[in-house]
Amino acid sequence: MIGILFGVIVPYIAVAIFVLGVIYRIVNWANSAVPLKIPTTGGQQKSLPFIKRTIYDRFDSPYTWWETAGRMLLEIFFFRSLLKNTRYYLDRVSQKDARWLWLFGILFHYSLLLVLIRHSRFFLQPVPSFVEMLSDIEAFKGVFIPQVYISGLAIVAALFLLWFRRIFLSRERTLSLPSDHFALILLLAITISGNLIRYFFKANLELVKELLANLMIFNISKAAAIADQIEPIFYVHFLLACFLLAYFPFSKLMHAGGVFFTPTRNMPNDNRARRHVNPWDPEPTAPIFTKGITVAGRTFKSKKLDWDTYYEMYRDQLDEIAEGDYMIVPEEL
Amino acid sequence: MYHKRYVIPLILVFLIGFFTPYWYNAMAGSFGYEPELKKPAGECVEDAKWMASNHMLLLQQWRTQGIRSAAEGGKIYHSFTTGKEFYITINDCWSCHTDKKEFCDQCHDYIGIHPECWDCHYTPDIEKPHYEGIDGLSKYFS
Amino acid sequence: MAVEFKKINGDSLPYFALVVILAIVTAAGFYAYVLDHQIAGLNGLSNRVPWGIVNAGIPYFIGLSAGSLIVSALAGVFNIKKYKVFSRIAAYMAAAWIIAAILSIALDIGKLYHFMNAVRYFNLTSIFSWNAFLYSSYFVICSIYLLVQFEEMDRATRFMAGLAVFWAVLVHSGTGAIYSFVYSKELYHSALTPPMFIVCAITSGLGLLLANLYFTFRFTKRELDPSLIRGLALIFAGLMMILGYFLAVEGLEKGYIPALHEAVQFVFLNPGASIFWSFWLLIVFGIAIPIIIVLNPKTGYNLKWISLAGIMHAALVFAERFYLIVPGQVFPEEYLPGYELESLHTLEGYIVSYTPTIIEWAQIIGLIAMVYLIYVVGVRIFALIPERAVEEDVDVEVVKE
Amino acid sequence: MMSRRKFLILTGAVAAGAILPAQISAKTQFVETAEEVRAKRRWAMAVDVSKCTECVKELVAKTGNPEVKPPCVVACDRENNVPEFEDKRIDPQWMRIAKLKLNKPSVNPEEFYIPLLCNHCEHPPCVQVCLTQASFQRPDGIVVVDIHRCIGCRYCMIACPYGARSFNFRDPMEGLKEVNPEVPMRAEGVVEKCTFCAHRVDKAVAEGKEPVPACVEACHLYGKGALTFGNIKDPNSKVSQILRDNLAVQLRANLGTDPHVFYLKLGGE
Amino acid sequence: MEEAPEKIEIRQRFPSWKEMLKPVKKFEEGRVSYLSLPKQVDSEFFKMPFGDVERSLDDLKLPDNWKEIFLDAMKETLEKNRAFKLFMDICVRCGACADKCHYYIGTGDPKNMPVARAELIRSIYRRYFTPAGKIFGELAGARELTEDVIRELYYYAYQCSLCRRCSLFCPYGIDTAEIVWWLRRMLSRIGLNQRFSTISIEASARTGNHLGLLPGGMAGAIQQGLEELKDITGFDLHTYINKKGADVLFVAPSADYFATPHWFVMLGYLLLFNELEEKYGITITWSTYASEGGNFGTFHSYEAAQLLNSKIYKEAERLGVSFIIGGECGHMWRDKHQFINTMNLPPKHEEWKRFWEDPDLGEIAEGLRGIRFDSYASGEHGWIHILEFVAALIEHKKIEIDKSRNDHWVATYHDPCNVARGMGLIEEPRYVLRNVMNKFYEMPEHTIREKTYCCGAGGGMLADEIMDLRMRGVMPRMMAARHVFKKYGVNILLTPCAIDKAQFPTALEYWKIPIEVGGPMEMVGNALVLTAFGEKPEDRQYDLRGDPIREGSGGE
Repeated sequence: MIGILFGVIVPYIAVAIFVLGVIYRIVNWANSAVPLKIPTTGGQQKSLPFIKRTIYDRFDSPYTWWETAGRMLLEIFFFRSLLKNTRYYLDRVSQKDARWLWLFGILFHYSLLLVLIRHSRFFLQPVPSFVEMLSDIEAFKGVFIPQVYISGLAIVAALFLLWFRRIFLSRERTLSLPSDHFALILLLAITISGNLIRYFFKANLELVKELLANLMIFNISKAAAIADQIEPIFYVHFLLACFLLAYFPFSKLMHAGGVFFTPTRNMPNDNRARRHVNPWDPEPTAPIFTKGITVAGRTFKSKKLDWDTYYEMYRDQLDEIAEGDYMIVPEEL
Repeated sequence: MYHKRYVIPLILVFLIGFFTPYWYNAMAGSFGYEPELKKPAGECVEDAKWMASNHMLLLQQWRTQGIRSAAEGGKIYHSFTTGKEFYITINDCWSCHTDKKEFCDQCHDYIGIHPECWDCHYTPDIEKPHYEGIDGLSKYFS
Repeated sequence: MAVEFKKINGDSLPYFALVVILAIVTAAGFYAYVLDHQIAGLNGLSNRVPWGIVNAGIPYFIGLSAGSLIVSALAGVFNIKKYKVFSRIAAYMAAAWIIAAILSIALDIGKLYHFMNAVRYFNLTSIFSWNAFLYSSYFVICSIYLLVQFEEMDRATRFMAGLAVFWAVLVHSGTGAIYSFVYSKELYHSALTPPMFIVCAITSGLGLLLANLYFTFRFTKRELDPSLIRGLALIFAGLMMILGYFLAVEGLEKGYIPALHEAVQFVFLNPGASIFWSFWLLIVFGIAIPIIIVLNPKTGYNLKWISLAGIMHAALVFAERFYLIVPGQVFPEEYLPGYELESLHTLEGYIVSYTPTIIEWAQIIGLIAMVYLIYVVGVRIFALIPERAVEEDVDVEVVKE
Repeated sequence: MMSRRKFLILTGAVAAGAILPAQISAKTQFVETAEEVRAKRRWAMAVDVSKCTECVKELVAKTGNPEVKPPCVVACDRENNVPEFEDKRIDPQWMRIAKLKLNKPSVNPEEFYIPLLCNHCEHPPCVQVCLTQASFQRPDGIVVVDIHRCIGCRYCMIACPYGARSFNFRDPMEGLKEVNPEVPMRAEGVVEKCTFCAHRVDKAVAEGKEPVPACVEACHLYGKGALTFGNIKDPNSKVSQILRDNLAVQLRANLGTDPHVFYLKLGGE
Repeated sequence: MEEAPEKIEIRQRFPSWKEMLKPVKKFEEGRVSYLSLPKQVDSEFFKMPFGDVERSLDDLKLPDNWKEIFLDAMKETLEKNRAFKLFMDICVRCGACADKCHYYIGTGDPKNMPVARAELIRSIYRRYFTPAGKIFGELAGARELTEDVIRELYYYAYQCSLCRRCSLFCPYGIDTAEIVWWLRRMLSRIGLNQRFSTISIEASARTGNHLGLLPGGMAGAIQQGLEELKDITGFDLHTYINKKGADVLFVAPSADYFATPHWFVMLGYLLLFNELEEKYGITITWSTYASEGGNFGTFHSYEAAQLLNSKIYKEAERLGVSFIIGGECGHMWRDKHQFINTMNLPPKHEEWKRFWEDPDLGEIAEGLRGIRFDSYASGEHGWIHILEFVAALIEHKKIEIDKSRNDHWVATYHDPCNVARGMGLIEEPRYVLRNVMNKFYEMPEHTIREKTYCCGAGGGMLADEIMDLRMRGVMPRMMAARHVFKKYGVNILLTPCAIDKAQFPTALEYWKIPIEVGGPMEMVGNALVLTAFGEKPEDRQYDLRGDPIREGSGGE
């Protein structure tokens, strides 16, 4: 019974929620308009030819599609903005680098990447050689049996470091909501239980892979039979991971997808070379206020100050300027 | 939906990435593949199910005792699951598991783990002729 | 006016070119390592001479590291304010060189991925084992020392400076002991080696640092006061004399033992072997000429000449490491005194030649390039170099306090 | 089929599982402790140099090859899977023959041949210096390299006064012609040396027999019987008797390592 | 900080997350902006919803169904602006932005951290727009929308100067300015507007500029400038206003017509224009209709920004100019760079089209051939920053500069936040300054360029009633200014931003730093040799402030 429930039903539901949820979120974001081109420029714009732009400027204030893509990639793979992190001291003139957050973030995310790549051995048949190579490189092959994977330990360390930030730094403590702690605790629980399986309570990994292989081809009766044979400790890890999958699309963890959509980063700083069209005001012949805005059934309409209105209002003064042939000269004293 | 040009490929990349096992296994033609172990004859030092999960610990223990102990008592292994005693020698496992390819490699390939044991250790698959003992050396001195 | 440390801009073409060149050389070094381990016979090692120049890199880099660190700590420990301007750059170099030292161990050992065994099965009686611990802790101490400097925590800086100097002495004695405690090789066995190591470390590190400072300040177009360098150069010359003294004492002591006459002759008086050259080049170009350069009033105040002396000495200290490590292995041991022994199947009983191959040199040069890569990238990321290093500036601060 | 109850208690079995590996060793009771072994057994070898010289000279004369390998060396190589490479500089050797000549030809111009092998010192410098405790001394005195732990730093080679150790610069598999399953082959990048045929010794002890290393057996079978192996803690063993009756020389005895390969009849009868 | 005023006391508080969800009831004195009066937001030219009643923070007088209106506005915002929606969703509260905000550094108020400021509205978003917030409520960081919350939203929405410094350091580029901007828009839908910015918006909507200057007043101000220049240079200079058929339209922030450090900048403009006209025959005209470059609408809402900036392209079309030069102003350039051509249809007349097909100044005045604006080549924008323009003139040696005329100034340069982070104009001003003066020093690295600190008065924060907040917000910038003052003896702080020029004199006095404030164009004006009028480099005796030039610099 438990095997069927935890080994078959739960993962199916979790995967369904994850896939549909992520797509829903992406589509949901894509459904909102981008009214303005608002990149945050972190460097010199492309301007007159004699104004030098360094390579950093190219990525911080991109002008072309490629530079923008470069900026996004640097952001995604190296967390470049966090790398600029500094800390302000009240009692000193200078600011200091404070890149701990970047370090912990990089440590966590890259460990996670390695851990995920290593887990692909449970899904892929035959196991790709690069997966084995990566595992061998990060493990002290032959020293410990079973092999000790650095990424598996580093991810726990990084999560603890990230969590300690939230617990011990007063500013971070103020900012952190229960959901922030929850996400970290959930990840900690998954990684720690994974490490426990690895080093202390062994589970039969061959059966695990068989279970997953059967789940993939919807061979449910076989999967259920296999699921019953697997050691219970495996289900602690597996269930938590399934929960994470289901939780992912509806939490802040979705920043993984959101980072692609950030208008302040994914737009080139080429406003003067290419016009951006606001989808909900594509032909702004007149300001919206002068067309009127409707709030709670009432319409508020401002009067439009076009040249004619303006001329009517200040006719005498404008005429006086016109009399001087639109030229101002110092008054003769 | 705006920016379909970017969003749809993004969704596709996500789907392709997430469902890698499907296309990968389809390309490899290995859907539902399960390794088949050749059941060895004879009795194992530990219970088979325990061995499936824990054999690496046993082997480590086995090798440490085998190398590091000079006293014959130090070379006696007490089975964790059956309680029996075994005298440790280097090639015990091969006495029952006669085929590395059909036994060890099945699971190891399946899970993608390749321990370095056989970099040095003898396996029945090794292609070199066997040493025949001191008596066989006469050919060098005739 | 207080000393202000500032990053370099690092967006000029020469800068990027330098980074790229260093990166290529570093990569070549690591590629040489890969080749060395994949194809047998590319290095000059043998069962009789198992330690070559890659191993000599360990004491060499460690020495450069300590020399740097001690300059850095001068400001902290002895409260010499004027050297505070160099304290960050020196501590950073120290950390970079220790990485090179640890890596040269890594490149040297046969089964790199088993290195964790040294932690898991720590052997209390092995000096090498202790050194592995000392090196890694030394790196940590260097990093913390650097960190407290960045954070301008003055008391912690002084404490860490003291600790770092203490640790540097420990690390050096330890490294010297790796070789000198080997009692089975008479040319190794010596109580003078550990102290000589410390002196040699300081001179080589200091020498390279002098050149380093000169070139860094020159390329970043910042102001460097020759009188600050002059002070360091005098320390440099003094310590080189002590080093020369140590070398003389040791050589004479070895020569005094009848059993070693042959070996000593082989080492010091046999121009056919590289060992002879490594020793005498060190004495002449590595010690004598640099001392003359520094003490000669015509050249001793000139930053260019001082940095030349520094580079000469630092480069030839590598020869000293070679002279320390190789002769003991090359010259055969006497298994049974009174008998001449020749092995039928191995090289025992013969003088074995050891000539470092290009693959080994590439690894050492790659590591040096790596250190400078770390340095060049570091000055861009961290505020290491003072905006200007002028003595008056520093003095004003002393008066104020 | 797993019951619900079992699943629940297994969550509590975390503690039990954690000590699983420990349990394996905890249950192993030593019928014979290390101290007892230390008191009872110490293996040593005695070499009769005159017989050895006789044997090698005969072989050299017969084959005309000055670098001929006598039976003991061949047996050692085959028994212990010691690879053979052309290049003398990197060819691993566990046992090899050296030619000795007295410094004073006027006294004795004759050449002697002795086997060189690991001396299994009482105070082995290699064990002192090993970073990882890969080289260690068994309670019965045999010094062994645990190649699972060796990291290939070669410090032991520097420290060994007898040049007994070889480094695997190449994959030994390439230099092997035949394989002895009883002894593991070594990998590239580790150090190896003579073990006094520890596998034979252990097997013999377990069976209650007198242990004989391969070289000794071959020496008696094909050679002149110059080698004798045995337990010097046992006053009745053959080795003890020989050492009692002859003046034995240890190599580099002045270092205080107390080697346990003894050379007898050095310089003739 | 030996000389820092004693009176500033920064009280840092770190309440629990639960407390952070509770609305602040007690507002600090000197940090609350006044609410708009009916005459500002219920005027003919600027009619905002429910603007007809006079409100105070104690009595908000919200419309009956305010909750519904607010949530509707929020829903609309979520659909209309992806940035807002995304920023609601993806913040992980890492805290990287926290100490990047000058208001947080200055006040220590935890809700002034950019993340916490965004969290104020994010908690509402969670409560009403996400399932987790609906189910778990406070545990998910969600809270009910009450009148107290509205009050708090207003309080903190108007403690942000929209400088985008937080956005630079955020790993996801979350731009709190964007959130606050749209939050202010939502608040305006239930009748809550800030008085200071709506005064200017209303004036600008009515007269074309924030100060409410009528055409005659503006002409008079410029005329007075010309008179002053006559005293200084001795030449009869002139300029154009509303001139049809001019080549270029020049738009400056209206403060330049009157306010004090701004004034010298305007003199600089006038000198440059005269030299160019005399030498190359390029005519540059001012306009009374489009007399305002600044746009306080960008502090209020999308629509208000559009209302104010819609005039300029119209005027360009009417006058038939080829392109537009913009003056020294900060937020104006956020508006002119990133907003204006999206919010309006660019001009389509012939001269304009012809110029932007081949954007070479030689098309207008043969003598200027070679100065090309290819990077901005688009008939759909057409704005050039005055400093870009001057930089190009200097680079091509089209104007003669006498650097030594500025030797009595030791200058440093403050990057206005919007120009640095909303446009990327960083090197051009420096290029100009290095070329027009000898003594130019940078402030510490982390306070300049894209990392520049705000003056603490942008985004509608220049109101006098929030003086406490302003002085706290400007603190980091003042610390940096004091640093260079002590180190290099800097005596003028240059900044091409009208609001900075208004804020800094007050702030420098408050922080007791005895340096002046000015704009780069003033330095250009000082150094510019009017060769077309026959001026020699040594002729000029007085700088634009009327101080003797070579006194105390040449001799010593």
